[in-house]
Amino acid sequence: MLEARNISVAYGPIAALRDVSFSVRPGSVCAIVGANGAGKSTLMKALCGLVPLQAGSFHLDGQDITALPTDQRIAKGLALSPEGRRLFPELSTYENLLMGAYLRRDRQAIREDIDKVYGYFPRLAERQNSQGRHLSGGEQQMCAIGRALMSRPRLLLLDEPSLGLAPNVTLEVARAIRRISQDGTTIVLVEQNARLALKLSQHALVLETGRLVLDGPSDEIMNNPHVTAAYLGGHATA
Amino acid sequence: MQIAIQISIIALMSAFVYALIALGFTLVFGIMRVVNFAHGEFYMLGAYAMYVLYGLLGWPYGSALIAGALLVGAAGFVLERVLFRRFTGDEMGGMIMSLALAITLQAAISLVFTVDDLSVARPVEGALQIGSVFLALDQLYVVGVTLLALAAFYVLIEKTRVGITIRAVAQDSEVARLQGVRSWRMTALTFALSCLLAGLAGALMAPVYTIHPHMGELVVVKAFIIVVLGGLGSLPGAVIAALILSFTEAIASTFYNSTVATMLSFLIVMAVLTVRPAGLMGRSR
Amino acid sequence: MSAVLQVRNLSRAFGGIRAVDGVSFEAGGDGITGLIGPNGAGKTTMFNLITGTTRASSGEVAFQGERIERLSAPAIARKGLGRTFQMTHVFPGLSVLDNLYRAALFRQLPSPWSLVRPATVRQGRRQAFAQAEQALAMIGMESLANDDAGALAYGQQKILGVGMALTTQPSMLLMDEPAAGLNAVETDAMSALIERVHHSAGVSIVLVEHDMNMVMRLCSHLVVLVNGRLLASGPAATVRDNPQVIDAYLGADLENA
Amino acid sequence: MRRTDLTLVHRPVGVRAAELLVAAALLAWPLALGESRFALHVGVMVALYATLAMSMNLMLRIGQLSLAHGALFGIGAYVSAILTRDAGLGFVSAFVLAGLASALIALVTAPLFMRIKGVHFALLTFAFGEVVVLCFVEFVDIFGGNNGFGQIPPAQLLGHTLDRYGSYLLATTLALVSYFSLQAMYRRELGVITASLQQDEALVTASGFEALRFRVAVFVLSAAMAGWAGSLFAHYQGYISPDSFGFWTAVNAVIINVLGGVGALLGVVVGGFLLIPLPELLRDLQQYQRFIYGIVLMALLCFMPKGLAGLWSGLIERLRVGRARA
Repeated sequence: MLEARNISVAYGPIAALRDVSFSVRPGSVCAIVGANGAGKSTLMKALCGLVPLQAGSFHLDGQDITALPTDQRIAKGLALSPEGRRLFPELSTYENLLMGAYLRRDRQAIREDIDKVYGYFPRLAERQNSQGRHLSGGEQQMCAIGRALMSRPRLLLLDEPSLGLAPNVTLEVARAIRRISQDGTTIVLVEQNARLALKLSQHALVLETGRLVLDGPSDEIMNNPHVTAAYLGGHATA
Repeated sequence: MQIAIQISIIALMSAFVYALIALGFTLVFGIMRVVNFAHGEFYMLGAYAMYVLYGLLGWPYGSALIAGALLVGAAGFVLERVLFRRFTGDEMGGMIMSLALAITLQAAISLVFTVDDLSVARPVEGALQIGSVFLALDQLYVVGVTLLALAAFYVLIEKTRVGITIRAVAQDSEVARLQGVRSWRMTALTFALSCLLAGLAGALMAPVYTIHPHMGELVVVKAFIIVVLGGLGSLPGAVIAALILSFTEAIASTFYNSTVATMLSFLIVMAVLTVRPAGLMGRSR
Repeated sequence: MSAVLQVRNLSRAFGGIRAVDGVSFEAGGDGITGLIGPNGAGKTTMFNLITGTTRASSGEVAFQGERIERLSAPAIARKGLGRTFQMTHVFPGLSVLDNLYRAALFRQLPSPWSLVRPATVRQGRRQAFAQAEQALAMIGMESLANDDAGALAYGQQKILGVGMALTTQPSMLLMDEPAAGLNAVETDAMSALIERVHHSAGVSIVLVEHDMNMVMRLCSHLVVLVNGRLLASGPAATVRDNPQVIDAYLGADLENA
Repeated sequence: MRRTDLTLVHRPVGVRAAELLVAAALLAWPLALGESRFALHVGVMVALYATLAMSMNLMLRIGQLSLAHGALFGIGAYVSAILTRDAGLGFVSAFVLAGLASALIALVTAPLFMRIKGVHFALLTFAFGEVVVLCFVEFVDIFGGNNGFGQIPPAQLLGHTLDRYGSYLLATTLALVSYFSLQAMYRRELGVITASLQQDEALVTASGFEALRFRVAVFVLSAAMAGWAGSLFAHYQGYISPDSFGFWTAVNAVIINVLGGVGALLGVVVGGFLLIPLPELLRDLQQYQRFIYGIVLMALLCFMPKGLAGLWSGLIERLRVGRARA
């Protein structure tokens, strides 16, 4: 589905990602975990063409998308729910979802997909005319995920969907992510909440200061002492 | 009573015209972060387009009005590409460029049409009498057309796909790109739309007042006051502020003195800028 | 003994969101204090509140027994509370020594009035120069003194940033992610410098850092913020093994939530 | 001893001598070449607007584009005119007070104004400038309104009424003093601080520097310079009216800076030399003059964003590279 080869990104003199390679299998959920500043969000932005690559390439279904501008990558089936939600603050929930379908022209199907999003997140239906900035944190997150779904992506990128959410709301979002995955969308899930991400995913990558340090099945990584070490330090044996 | 109604019509007319101009001004600031000091010149260009098409070439009024507005919009589209796009993200550079453009456009018009006042024949003559109140028909006409244009603009911005996209780019252009929007296209479109509105206002006012190369200067100042009061980038704020300004002006200049009225509005602008830079109805980002 | 820095019930809201919510802690004295917490916990906001860059909605900050929460950022800096930044802040195009000299000069000639008195200016230049030399020695960059600061490796730029903060002769230094963006070797050099500043120069240090290996190496005390609130504080080993802290970092379990 | 950037205060003797020579030539040329009325008039205008542009340069150095400088120029002019014609003060005291009056206005407004940055500052000063000009229009008893304020006594020094050459000397002296003072300040701490503030205000503030107070002081100094230029303008012209002090006066001062390059004071003065005489020289082509002016300015913004100074340093750089290759 997605293949990243030797990705390096730098902000000026700071290397944010160094030689990261991985692949995502179709239909799976792939978790990317790691502490702050590990380069997770940079990876998402690089995938969408919002930050330039220093080296490396991305291939979507075998096709090289490295040189494409953002809008063409979206057209090829990528969609990102960005870190911090980033709803359009003065557009309504409905309009935010509509923006997600910007590249589509099939009115009827768009209408149906909005209903489908309301199916995943019933709370959004109740608030469809509220402006983005008036939604609660959880509702904003749901709307951001819904907006990303509206382009009918083949690969859905979720950047920190649990950030700043109360535990019960996190749970609601997590259940929706599981359903979206079961409905057939391939997902890359970036999370600081490692336990949650590892539970939701089949496959996981651990990033540490821009480097890929672990890559394997989620349940194995869950029990790897290196993961605890990446977060709390001191016990590292690697 | 009679005075009150006549003042109201004049105030409404200028409020709607100001609103058309201020909406474009604030839209451009919202999406491009450019304070366009040349905005008044597009109003002036609209008036001269009317002078040529309707006054000199004898086109029918309606076609001249529409063609004039479209011409000014097209000019805006080209100028955005040639002059303003290079200043994306540089507010000061864009502002200085707009000053240079204002000088150039005024001078160019002076070269072609001289600096003398010109006038355009009224499309409708006479007055409507209701009881003891006389209402000039051409003013009513302007009120009607501007109201129509404002409504069309409202529908465009609030209800259509393009309008939603324009607002989305203004609010967060990076995330708009993530939805597949090519934001430079929206920027060009917005600038053209803003110029079109100013041109339409100028074309409408051409028969009402005399036209001259500096007519845009005063108008851009009004737009500026309205936009600061309403909040830079805020559309409903601009309409409300336009109404407040026009009525205050009409009342103050009838009963007091227009200089004092203008001074007062600038003092309010200063107070708003120091206390709430985001404007009365805007929010700080 | 009263701590060098005391934060009591400090709060700050942006819009409706409480970035820092009723946090109290103390720092200073023996040992380095680490301020840790996941992304968005309010650590940088906390630094901005203490240094006067952002005004607190409510609460108190006392530095060396004196209330400072109403003072302006430069006034607080002149009291001896210095800071370093997450991203590098150096003047590219100037030499390493000139960078240090500038920072020292701002401290020596802090107001327009000091700039118009020739005698003050002369004395300020002399002292600034002496302090720049001193800081240069402390950060061990004597051999790079004439190099362009913008051309230094990123790690060296960050070390220079610490030197610039030292020229203001702080009694306490707040360091915002000194290891962010550094590689392992550079992180070691930074850790060594921080220890030197603390132990030899006697500067109290509060550290925000995500590199937990570095935090555990340097800090004797930890303060943990989560969602703007104080989750735990105390000796580093105790805090680290606190199950709540581990949860905050690894995230609550899906099944247990 | 290691070099720091402040050891650069002493420039080569040759450069300083050349500067003094040019300054002397500027003051003395009419003695050698004869007093051309036209040239002296242009000279006075260049000197006064160059001073105004230099006062604008101070503001641009701290990153704040002020559109109030036309008004501050006007305050100096009106205060000086009123004090001499109506209050019977001598020229010298009126001149001094005129600068102080503008400075005082700046001092009162600055604590509020200088908190506002970027475009909002430009808009705020624009509104302020308009209010000041409207005051000149409205309060007819004091300022003469739109009819203007006439019969301003010409400048007098040591009991002598200045003739045209005297006015030229005075205006040029003001410009030269402004130039050399600013040059000296920019080469010392003031320059270091303005440059640092532009690059990294957070760092400067974290070092304990009172950035806000510094900005206030710069605004006050800049206003005083504008006020003094305004005073000489009033006494030279003998008649002033509100439209000399509006928005476009401030814009012209900005444009001279854009042409010259904000980073180089000499460029600003040269910019004044190029722009101010244009209207006088192109009098026969008056209708084309503003058009050419606008076109040139737009081209400048597009292709030469660093102004003449940038062109100059780019040229030197290219020569250097060329020589290195050869």
